[in-house]
Amino acid sequence: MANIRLESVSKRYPDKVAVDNVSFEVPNGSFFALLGPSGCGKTTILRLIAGLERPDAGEIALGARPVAGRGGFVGPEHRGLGMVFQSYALWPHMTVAANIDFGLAGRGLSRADRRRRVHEALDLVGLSAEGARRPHQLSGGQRQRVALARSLAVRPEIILLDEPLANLDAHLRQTMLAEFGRIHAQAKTTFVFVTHDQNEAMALADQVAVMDRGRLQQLAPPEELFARPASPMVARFVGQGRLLAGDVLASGEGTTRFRLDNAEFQVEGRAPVGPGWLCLRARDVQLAKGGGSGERLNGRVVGSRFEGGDHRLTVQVGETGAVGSVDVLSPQRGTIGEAVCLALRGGWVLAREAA
Amino acid sequence: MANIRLESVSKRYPDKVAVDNVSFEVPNGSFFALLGPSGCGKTTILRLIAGLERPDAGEIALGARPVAGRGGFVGPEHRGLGMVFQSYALWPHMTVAANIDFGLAGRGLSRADRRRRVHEALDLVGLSAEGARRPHQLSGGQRQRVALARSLAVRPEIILLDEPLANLDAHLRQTMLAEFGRIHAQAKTTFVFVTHDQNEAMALADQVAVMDRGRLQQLAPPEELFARPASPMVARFVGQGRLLAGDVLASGEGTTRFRLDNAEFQVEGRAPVGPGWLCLRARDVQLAKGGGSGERLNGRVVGSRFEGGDHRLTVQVGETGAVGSVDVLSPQRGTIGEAVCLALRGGWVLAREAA
Amino acid sequence: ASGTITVYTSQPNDQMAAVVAAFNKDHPEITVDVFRTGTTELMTKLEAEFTAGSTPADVMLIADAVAMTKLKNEGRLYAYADAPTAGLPEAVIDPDRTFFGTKLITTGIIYNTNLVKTAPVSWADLTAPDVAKSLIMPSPLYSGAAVIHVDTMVQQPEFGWKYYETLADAGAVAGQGNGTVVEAVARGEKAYGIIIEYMALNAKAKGSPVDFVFPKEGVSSITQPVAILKDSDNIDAAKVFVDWQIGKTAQEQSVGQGYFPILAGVNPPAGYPALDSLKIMSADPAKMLADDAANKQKFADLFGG
Amino acid sequence: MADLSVPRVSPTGRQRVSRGDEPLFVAFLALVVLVLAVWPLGRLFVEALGTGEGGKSFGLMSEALSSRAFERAFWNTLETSSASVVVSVLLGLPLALAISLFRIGNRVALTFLVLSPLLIPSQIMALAWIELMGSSSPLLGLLGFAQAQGETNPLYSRGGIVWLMGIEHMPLVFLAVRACLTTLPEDLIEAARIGGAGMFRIVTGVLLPLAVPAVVAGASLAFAASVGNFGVPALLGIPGRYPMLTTLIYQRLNGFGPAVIGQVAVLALVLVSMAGVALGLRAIVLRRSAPIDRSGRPLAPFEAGRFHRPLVFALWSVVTLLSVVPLLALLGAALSPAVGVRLGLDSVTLAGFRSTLIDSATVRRAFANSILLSAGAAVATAGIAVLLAYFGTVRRLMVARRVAWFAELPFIVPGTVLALAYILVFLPPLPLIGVSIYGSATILLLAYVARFLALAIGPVQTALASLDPSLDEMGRILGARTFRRIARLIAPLAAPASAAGAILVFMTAFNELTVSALLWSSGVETIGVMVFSLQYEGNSTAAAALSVASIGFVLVLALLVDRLGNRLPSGTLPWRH
Ligand SMILES: Nc1ncnc2c1ncn2[C@@H]1O[C@H](COP(=O)(O)OP(=O)(O)OP(=O)(O)O)[C@@H](O)[C@H]1O
Ligand SMILES: Nc1ncnc2c1ncn2[C@@H]1O[C@H](COP(=O)(O)OP(=O)(O)OP(=O)(O)O)[C@@H](O)[C@H]1O
Ligand SMILES: [Mg+2]
Ligand SMILES: [Mg+2]
Repeated sequence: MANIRLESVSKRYPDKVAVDNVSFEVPNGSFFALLGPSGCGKTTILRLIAGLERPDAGEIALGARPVAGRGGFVGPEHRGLGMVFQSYALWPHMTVAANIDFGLAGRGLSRADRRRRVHEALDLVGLSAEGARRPHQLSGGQRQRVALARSLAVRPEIILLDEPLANLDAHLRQTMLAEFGRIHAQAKTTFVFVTHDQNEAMALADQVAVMDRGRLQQLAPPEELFARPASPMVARFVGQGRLLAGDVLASGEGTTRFRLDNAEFQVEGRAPVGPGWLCLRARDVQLAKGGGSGERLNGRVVGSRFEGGDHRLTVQVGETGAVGSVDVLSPQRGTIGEAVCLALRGGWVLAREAA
Repeated sequence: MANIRLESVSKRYPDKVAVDNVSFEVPNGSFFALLGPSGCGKTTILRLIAGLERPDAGEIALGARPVAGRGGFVGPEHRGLGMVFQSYALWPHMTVAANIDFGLAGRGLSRADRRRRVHEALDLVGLSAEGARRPHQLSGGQRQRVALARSLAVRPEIILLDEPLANLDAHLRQTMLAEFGRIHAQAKTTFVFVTHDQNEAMALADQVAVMDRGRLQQLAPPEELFARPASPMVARFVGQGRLLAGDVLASGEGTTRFRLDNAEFQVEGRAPVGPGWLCLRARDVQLAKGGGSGERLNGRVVGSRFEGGDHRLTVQVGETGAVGSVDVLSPQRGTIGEAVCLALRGGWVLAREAA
Repeated sequence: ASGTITVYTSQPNDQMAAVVAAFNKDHPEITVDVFRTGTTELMTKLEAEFTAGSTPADVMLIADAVAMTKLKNEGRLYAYADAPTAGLPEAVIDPDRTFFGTKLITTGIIYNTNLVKTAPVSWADLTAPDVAKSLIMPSPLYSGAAVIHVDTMVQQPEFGWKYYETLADAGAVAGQGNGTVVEAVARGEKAYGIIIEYMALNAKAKGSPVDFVFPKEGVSSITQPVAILKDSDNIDAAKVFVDWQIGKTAQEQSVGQGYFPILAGVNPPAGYPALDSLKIMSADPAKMLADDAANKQKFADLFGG
Repeated sequence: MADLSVPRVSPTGRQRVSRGDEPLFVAFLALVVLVLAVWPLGRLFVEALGTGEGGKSFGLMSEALSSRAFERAFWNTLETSSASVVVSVLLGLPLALAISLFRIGNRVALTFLVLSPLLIPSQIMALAWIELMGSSSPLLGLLGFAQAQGETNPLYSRGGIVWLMGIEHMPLVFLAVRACLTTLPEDLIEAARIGGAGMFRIVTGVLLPLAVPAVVAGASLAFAASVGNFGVPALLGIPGRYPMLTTLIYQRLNGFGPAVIGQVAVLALVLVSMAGVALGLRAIVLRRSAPIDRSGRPLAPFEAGRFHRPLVFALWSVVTLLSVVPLLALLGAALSPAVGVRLGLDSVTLAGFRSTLIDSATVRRAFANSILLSAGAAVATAGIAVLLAYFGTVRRLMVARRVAWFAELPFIVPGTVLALAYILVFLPPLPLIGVSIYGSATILLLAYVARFLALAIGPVQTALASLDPSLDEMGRILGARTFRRIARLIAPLAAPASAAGAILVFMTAFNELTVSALLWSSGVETIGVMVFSLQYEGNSTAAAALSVASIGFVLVLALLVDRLGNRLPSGTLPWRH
């Protein structure tokens, strides 16, 4: 019953349009991620859903109930949501346990039930020992976990999470993600989830909405987003894609013939004949022995960096740098300036507005 | 001249030992990462270096100058450092530009110079348009960037950064990391860098100090940390390593014979004969077609999650779960319960205290 | 004589300003600085100044002869033997010539003309329960004039402390100074008050619904003495001021301000009874001084203030 | 950072000393407080230790403390002051909450009226209430509660004293709470709303607890002010035969004689220890208050929705009762030809105004003096308060906390006592300089600063106690010296609180009576003294006219400052958002 619907919602600040005519629907019990660069309006959308901001235009509905727009406005206290603030917003005068307990009061729970729930929530985030402390006595990540526990404890139908894992280490992040999954599976809670971290979004979400400068760029399941980005922005943002400028020579049936720096390739994509981008992730290319032609690219190493046990080399394609550069993984550290040859294993072609 | 030296430094809070007898040295002009789970004492160490806390025991020196310990105490205003706080600590009553300018005053810079530097710093973090705003008008990530710009603008010899990138998206993160690298290379600034994100630490640091519960666990360059973790904690924390319990049968010359769930392997490691851990990262294993023996492991898929274009399957090794589980990457989504066979490509053996 | 003298006084500001102006018309060479406040504060300030070493005051002009006598006994006052006292009644002059009365202020009864049908004529009328219940008086703890009045009343055989006990039992209250009394009565909050005459008559003249009675048993009288402090660093100028105060000009001016004059040959203000038709209750100054502390204590015990 | 060739900045300063210039600042503050408070009061208290009539050591003390009168006054003072603090909190806290939390019109007018009890002299306030409660009360008459003619007014009682002191000190609580609320970050409220909390729970569960330190700070000031209040006990307590310590002190002063100062000093010591307990309590609460990250969006007022009308109605009713009625009474008195004359169109006169404002050069001078002295005291106390609070609560220097404690003493003793102490030490020429400031405006200024430091320190300490320390730490990291950090970081962050303090000081000093009564001299008359003199002489029309003029004057001043409001850090002016 509690799906979320935004219709042509806009929100302006005096000197900035934070959300620009955004429409989407979050299905019931889904796991929905809002992904985008810093300042693109993710927090603002979350605040609009929560009822902490009123839209300047458009409508918002929760389930069948319009909560903002023409039909009046329902305040956050009547929307029955949970929310984790980016700033945590812990009450400094309360202990950790009291912070969590606050939302449980007035819900007809017995005292013992409340205590148990607080306890469970603390356990969940690994802070059982810190219940009696006050927020200023906690480390940054611990504070974030308290904020998380506070909103999970009330078990709302919709939980809004604003960068809930930004200050947590990989291990805790896994634990929390798993816990979200569990809650989601058990209670069919709808999760709306703001993040700038595409891995986080991809790992868990059914649907990912990619935003840029207040606009919705693409709304798709993670795999599609990854494999078939709808715009250059999405291609760049998701999976650290690199874009190479070239030309689409022929197009049809989800595949294109693409010319890049004197070489031609058959690559998946949906773009008309004309200028085009070839989007390549590190996993789409491989170092190939020896120079060559056909499905090969020549380039020069311009950067190298250790990552996840491999070295990520940045390779400038072509001689001039006009085409662009791509990343490739290599077991060895790269030498800057070294000439390399890359073999293509995948890729995605997008239309390019001629410069 | 500005290397940093900690000698047996401890810091206690009334009910907690936050830093426990930690010693290390940060060489001049190096890029030093403090890595560890939430609450392990990273921020506290940074505050000790900055002079915001006094150690309860031990000594700290910056360059040749003792700054804390027996020889008195030098306040933060005389240590000449830069710092980015985990909580940003932006001054709410000043505009973004004024926040950055504050540290530049009183350093003999001309008004024009100061303006230029503020401008450059804003440019750097992509906030040129927001100089006249106040912190509460910024998004979370934008605030973090202001904090970053503020400490970079003064160009100190040592910069302490507390989770400086936690709220930035991958793209900005790359930009900032590259900028750190550039400043570091040009000005030989010493960077000390707190993070819970091993990728961040690995990508940039010369040296990584891994902490756990106030103690220093291992201090090593990233590659060594990854390849040869000194303790099970480090193995788990770095590169999402999974540990499988088994026995070291023979050991010598950096390689061991290891028995695991009825199979025996030759694996790198430095552990005496006896109980041992086999540490495996996703990149150390591969799905192998068909069951088998020798350098193979049999298991069962217990989880699957989309990550970076691949699916990361969690596989329980053996029948009972007593041995442990490992992650493996697969191009296809895994089916829970499916039996799989894994081939080993690497790994590392550690001593295990018998349970 | 020239220079500056500082006068400590409890006389109202605007009156004092007029006095200084008139004085300067005759003696432009002398600058007069005035410090005005209630008698109690004045004496406190003086005491603190003595403790600290010295006082800037040269001349005292206060209502409370008891306080003045105390100062004299402490040796603070200058004996001005050759003061021009001709025409002054001996009763207002200190035998040691340290202070001299400057005018006569009497204390009588004020009542609210809206509330009171039959005006009281005597002190005894105030003891009627209905009257006493609605009576207010100034407290000797705040007002120098009230000190003299209470000390005088208790010396009268027909009144004594019994008189005050009766009042207190019936519900009469004490305010602070005379100002509180006229305020309370004029507003109709209290129907009767004990007060110095000029304040009541001034209020009546301005239109307040009050009237004043000189009780038939007599009135207490205050002489508003002036004195020179021994430590004064400008005794000569101070003498000029004192001379002027007890001279004709000053006396005529104070009549204009609503005071009975003290100098023979100066007529009382219009509407005031002739001075010799007034019965003034006598009181022994020495006894007043001796009993002063005890009287204040007793009053405080009765009226709480 | 495109260009790294610009010479890099090296660490500032070369000292090995940790504290840098802090000891200098603290020493300076200690000196200021020593001269302003410790030395004069200490000198006075030495008198208290003198021998009594019996010649025993501490004889004075035991004599003064063993009397029945003392015991009665002591308990009365304790009871009445505590009860009046309750009244102040019950009035000031809801007013502050309502005006801070809800979007309502006429905020400036409301705030000014709420603060006006500071400006209306006690006696005027008392008279207005006496009228209101008395036999001819128009209000009670309407309700049918009016008393029979000639009955003793119920205000002449303990209850009356409690009520009036409660009103008089309500602004202390109001301003402290308001300064705290305006800077609270909004997300704390939002989190509660998300949690489903309604207005009531938000107020009781989040706002009130967060405001507790401010309430305690305001209440402890109100307590100290009540304990040392002379005006109300004198006006109501004397006719009501209800002695308090301050009136007892006055009685003792009246005894006049060498031992008087000692006796008074003993009683003053008692007052100091009473208020000292309250201040100690406050210190404990402050120490427990948690730092608040205020970098988020500050609290914006809510729409009250369907409660808007009742709220506005309630607010204006309270303010009318507390401020408008007394003001009208005052205005009525100022316009009538003489006390007790029924005011009608035909009897209205501006004579009172003419005689005080136009005819008297002294009054005009008193205006100028009062403005300069109060403004000077307001600025000086706010400055000292910021310094003391910074070193005490942010830097946590023990010495600074001690110094702050001493700085509050002059507020607790009755004004007369402070003035006595000042005469004792400042009459002789000052050491080193050889000049005496006695009889000049300087001594009044010093006395005002000393007397009202407590008013300024309280709110600032509360604000800084909840300041996120990293804001100052960041300044230190960037190498900013103490002075610069205070000027650029701490002072603006504490601006709402220090402005609240400065406003309190200005308004209170403008009407100050008891200290000025002994310390003014010709040429440096003050408004408070003038009003009181006029009243004392029975010229209450003129007194009222002067009061009205001074209130009008402060109002104009407030409006002028409001014009500057845009340039001040947000939340500085208590009537703005
Ligand atoms: N003021 C304090 N009082 C008591 N305990 C504290 C205080 N500050 C920190 N701690 C505790 O000290 C430990 C170390 O804190 P620290 O802030 O250094 O952690 P951290 O490694 O930075 O963690 P995170 O990644 O979560 O920020 C934590 O367990 C924390 O709860
Ligand atoms: N109160 C405000 N006044 C003016 N502009 C604002 C205000 N709050 C936010 N903005 C602007 O609106 C834009 C969107 O802000 P929002 O907080 O939604 O970003 P975000 O996507 O959550 O970013 P981040 O990942 O950095 O938190 C930003 O550019 C921000 O500067
Ligand atoms: Mg955000
Ligand atoms: Mg931390």
